[in-house]
Amino acid sequence: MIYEVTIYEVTTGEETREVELVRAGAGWRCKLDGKELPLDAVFPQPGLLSILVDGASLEVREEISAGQSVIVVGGERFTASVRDPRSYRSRRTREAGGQGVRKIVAPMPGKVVRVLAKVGAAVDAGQPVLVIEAMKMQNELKAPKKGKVSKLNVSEGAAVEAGQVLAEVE
Amino acid sequence: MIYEVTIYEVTTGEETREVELVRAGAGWRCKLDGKELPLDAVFPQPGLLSILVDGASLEVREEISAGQSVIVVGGERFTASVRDPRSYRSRRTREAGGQGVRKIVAPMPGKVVRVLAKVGAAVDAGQPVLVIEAMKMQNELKAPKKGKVSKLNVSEGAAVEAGQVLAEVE
Amino acid sequence: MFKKVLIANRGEIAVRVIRACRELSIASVAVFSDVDRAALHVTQADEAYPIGPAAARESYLNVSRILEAARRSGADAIHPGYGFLSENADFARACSEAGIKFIGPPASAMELMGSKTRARQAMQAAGVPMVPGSAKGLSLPETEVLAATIAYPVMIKAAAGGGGKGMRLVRAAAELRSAFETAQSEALRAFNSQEVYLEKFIDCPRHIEIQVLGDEHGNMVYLGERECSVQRRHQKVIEEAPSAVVDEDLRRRMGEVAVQAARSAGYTNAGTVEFLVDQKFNFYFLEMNTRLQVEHPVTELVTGLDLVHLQLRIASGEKLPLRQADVVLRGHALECRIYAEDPENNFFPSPGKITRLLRPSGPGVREDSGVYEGWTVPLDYDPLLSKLIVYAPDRPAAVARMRRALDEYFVAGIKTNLALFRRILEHPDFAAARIDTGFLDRLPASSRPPQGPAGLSEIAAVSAALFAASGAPLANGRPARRREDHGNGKTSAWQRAARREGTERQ
Amino acid sequence: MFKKVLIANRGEIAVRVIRACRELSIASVAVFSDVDRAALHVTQADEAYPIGPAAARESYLNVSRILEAARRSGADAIHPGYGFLSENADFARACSEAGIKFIGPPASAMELMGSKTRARQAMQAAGVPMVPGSAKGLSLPETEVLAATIAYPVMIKAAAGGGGKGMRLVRAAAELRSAFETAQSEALRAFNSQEVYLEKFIDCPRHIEIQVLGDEHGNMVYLGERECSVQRRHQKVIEEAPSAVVDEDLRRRMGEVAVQAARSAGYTNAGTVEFLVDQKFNFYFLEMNTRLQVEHPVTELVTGLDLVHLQLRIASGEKLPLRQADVVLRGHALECRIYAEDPENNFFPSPGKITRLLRPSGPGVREDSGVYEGWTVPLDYDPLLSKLIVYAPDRPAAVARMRRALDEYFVAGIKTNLALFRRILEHPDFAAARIDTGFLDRLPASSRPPQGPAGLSEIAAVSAALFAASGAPLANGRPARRREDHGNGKTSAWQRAARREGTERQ
Repeated sequence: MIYEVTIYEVTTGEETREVELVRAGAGWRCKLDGKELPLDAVFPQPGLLSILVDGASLEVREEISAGQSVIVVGGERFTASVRDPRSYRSRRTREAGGQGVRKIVAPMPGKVVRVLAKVGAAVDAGQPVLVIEAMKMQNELKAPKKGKVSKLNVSEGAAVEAGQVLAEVE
Repeated sequence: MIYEVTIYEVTTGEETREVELVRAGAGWRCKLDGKELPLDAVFPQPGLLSILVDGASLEVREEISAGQSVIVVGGERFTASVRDPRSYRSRRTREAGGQGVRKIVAPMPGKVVRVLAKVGAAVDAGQPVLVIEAMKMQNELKAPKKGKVSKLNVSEGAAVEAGQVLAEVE
Repeated sequence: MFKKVLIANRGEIAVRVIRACRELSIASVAVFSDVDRAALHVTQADEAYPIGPAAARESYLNVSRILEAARRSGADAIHPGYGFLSENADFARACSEAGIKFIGPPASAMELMGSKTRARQAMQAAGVPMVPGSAKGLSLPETEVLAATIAYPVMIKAAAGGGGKGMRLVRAAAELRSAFETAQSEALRAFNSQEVYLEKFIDCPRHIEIQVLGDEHGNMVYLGERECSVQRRHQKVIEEAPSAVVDEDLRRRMGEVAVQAARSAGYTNAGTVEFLVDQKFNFYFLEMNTRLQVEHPVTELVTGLDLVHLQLRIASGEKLPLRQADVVLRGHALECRIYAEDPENNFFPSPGKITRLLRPSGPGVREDSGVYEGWTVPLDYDPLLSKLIVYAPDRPAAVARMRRALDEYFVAGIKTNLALFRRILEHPDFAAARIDTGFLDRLPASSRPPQGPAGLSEIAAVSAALFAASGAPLANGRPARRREDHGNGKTSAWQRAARREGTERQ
Repeated sequence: MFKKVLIANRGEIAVRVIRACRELSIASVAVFSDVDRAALHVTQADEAYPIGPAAARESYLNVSRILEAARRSGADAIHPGYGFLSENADFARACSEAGIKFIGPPASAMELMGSKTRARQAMQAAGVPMVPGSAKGLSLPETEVLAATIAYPVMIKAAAGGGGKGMRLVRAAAELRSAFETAQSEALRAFNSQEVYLEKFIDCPRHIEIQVLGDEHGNMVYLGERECSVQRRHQKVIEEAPSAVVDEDLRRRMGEVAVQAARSAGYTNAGTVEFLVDQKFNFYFLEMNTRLQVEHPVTELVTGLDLVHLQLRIASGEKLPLRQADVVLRGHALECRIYAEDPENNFFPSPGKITRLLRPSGPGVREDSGVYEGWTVPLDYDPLLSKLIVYAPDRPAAVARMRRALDEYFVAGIKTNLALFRRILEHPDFAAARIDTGFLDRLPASSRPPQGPAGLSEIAAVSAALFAASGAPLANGRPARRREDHGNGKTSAWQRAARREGTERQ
């Protein structure tokens, strides 16, 4: 029998671990940071994983939305980032929170209904900078830090995409 | 815009019809036995079809089991057989009920627990010939016609597959 | 209350009990056979342990493997569900010997009620009305004599039986011998005992049963009746509560007899006393089921109670939280048992993979299911997939609601009896509650051609073409591919079947 | 009874009404905007007609298109659901002028209750207890004066408003001007009227409302209360019946005031009188909603009634089938409103495609949903996806059951507020029913790190790798592919958005 071994670098929350998987028949053999983890894993349905590990039955779900993977298990939610050695791009994942400059990003598609600060204006952390509206809700976008508005990429009435950078504070 | 026209020969129950489909943008243009049928069809989910035809909203479902397609619409069930001009094999579909010889077929996987007639025995239509068992139920397989048992392919204790010919009556 | 409960069962009832445990903050332990690793009850439980091969007698009927799992998990109680070991007194005893609470009645009560003949004797002594017949197992000659005296038609029944196994109706002396022998062989296969007995056959009876509930402090109540007259081969197909023919007075009389019967057997926890009711509304003791019934949800919906919660609380020593006066029936509930079987083909079982599953929901709809889309229903066990239950303010509204819910229900990949329920619910006799245990057998088969508007078959034809064009798998008219799919899907199951001595009782 | 009913709505409530029609053998007619062709209410109805572009004001608020569909289909009645045109008296009038029965109260009652200021005057006249404040629309200067007299904190509210739009709390004079202006602009955008008025702010009030139901023959009953104190930005999030703090006496007093208020407005059909209840259990009239409420199911579960069936029967001229004495509350019901929004990100809406949807079921669980797996939730309407409702014998059991049901619920592809409900239901104050309209705003955000057993994060890591290895799409760590998916999924929606003047009220 031939074993195909794959090693993944997995980051959940703060921790990054090395997961080694070996297909063994219908199932898997698995090592976590080098030490064997005796578990029985099956996929009953897409997005659903059933794991038995010394008696405990764990139903694991993978929520994917807005391009982010969240692993839900035992009532807890873990934002997961998997680095497959065979795809290297993935190093550059979420460098959202830079040091000097902080971006204000549209969290969903919608429309800018008000701009509350001009470029160059001094703002406190948490002070509203823009208001965008979707699904009949108006939502204030606040300054992520104390500083001044260094960039303003949209004006009132503009339609924006989720993930679009609307303004920057430095 | 390029139209791809496909013509199907569809048999539901007794009737066989010619259905002509033309992809038109997201939807379809459709002719039934040559005459235009103005309907709006979308597939909300796999196996599910939503048809609007002059106001009426019809939810059509396709049940597939034991290799047979049943179209369910308006509370009625239609056994459907589609002949795509591009696949010719399909002429030979269900010649189960021949004239002279009639077969007794296992309708599900299971086990033969009793054989009630010998080869050559005269049987009435509806007379039990075998008993097979699955899911803790015993089921009698009856003679499809008056005649004599011409063939007996299994004996008690045999495991049988769905669709397997167990006996013949002529 | 218990810390951890092992559920010695599978399918919908295992999931039902697991849900109750979760709601009571009790850890749940599932057990599973080799073919059930991905079953819903395994993925839903807090813990799960393998207990052997597919064959029930090597897994779900395997007392030592189950007790081993209980010990290993540290479970302090076992819920047996229904079927399998639920009415096995030896298992109940083995549990208490292992220091694990069996959630059910005392072994002694199970033994008494477990033998139909001993039960008859005890019930007769307790003054419970009985159908004329033999109170003990009979030989063929004895049967012939007694049948002649109480006059045909008569019923032959397995002494250890249940659910229609080893049961035969005999209308004339000529049929007696072969019926007797079939009954014996079925009884032997199903219950490892070929003992059978004889009963007068009541013509067009209704099957009406009383739910009783008793704690371990001498308190016992009845929770009204369920009518289960819609049966096929003595298997319940549709159940309802309340019964359309039971009034306050009859309910009280049947209820009090049921409680009396249960008390005389030293009964505790949940149980059901089944009666036959003739056309003059005389009722006769049929049997007592010493476990939770498949159809318990209809009682829950009209009483507002949760029977599994109450089972767990009673078994842990709590007092009944209600008195008879607190039991009030409100509205009407119906249950349809959805089986993997083909009503258009003599109800042959239809195991296999569920490729699509859309479930009804909305007002008054409850589903207790043991399956999911993508699950392959094994051929080794009872074909019950799910129970669809509805509640509405009155019976006509409940019937209408059930029809609505059935229209929303969609299963592809395997055959189910869904279409049968539509035919039953459309039938004027069912709407008028003119039902008896023969109703379903008299219902004509559905081989009638579609009745709908002419346009419907045209729409069906176009739809079939659209499914084909859209690339949705259209099995028919593609014999080559079909054969493959088919083979792959089932081969392993057939091989297992070939290696096994047939199937087991559950 | 009606032959054919058009439902002038979309989403779960349209499906709810369609189901009721089916159960009463009434043909149902859906209407849909361009983005809703494949919506559940369209596929479930017997007929369906397009009524215009995505923007609600051009479709679901487009009276002439809707009446045209009604005439074309030959509908003899229209059910407006909630939101959209449900509280629009002109629409109700247009219906009756078109000879189509509007299923709701008379236009006059809608107009009276529709203007908060006129309603206050009428209710005051009818002797209904009121919160101190202005009974009419105010200018900024007037507001400043009155606010000073009744003393801060005060509330500014849109006269035509509802559901928290155009509503602002003002704790000090300094905040008044900006709050006043925001309220006006929101009011204008939402209701096409910038009229606002002022009210004394009651500290830590409970929101408790009474369901009333009246026929067109002068009979009216109250169906107990619902507590809706768990709110975010004055939007209800969890509702329950009965309220843990309402005893028989308070229920009777509130119920009688509610009936009196409804009678004084010449009200018929289903309506809800909302009250604020302070810490001394004084109650003050808030507003009357002249339509079916989102949260009506909790009342159905504890009364055993079907409010939509009753709406249809009353509107068709039938008498109320019950008297006040027949209304009995039993058990406890909870409802969670499941929204397409991200509780971990300030509740921003999260439209998009639902890639996986697993729904809870089993004992005591009801789901009223408007979506299905594979449906793309449009960004044009209210983000309510579904309502999860549970029933149990008492409140603690209902809370436990809701937690169980939430654990079974699984949505992927879009964000939902499911995780929020778990946090609420785990909170000791909610368990103890120590809730008021500020409860949710005080609830700490869930940014806390996972608490579970250490092993859990290891399992999560391994699982992430297994999902990746199994070929299940794992978005993160695959930025290139992610960007694509993302773009394709939404581009068209953005383009539509760009072509529209923002979004519409529903």
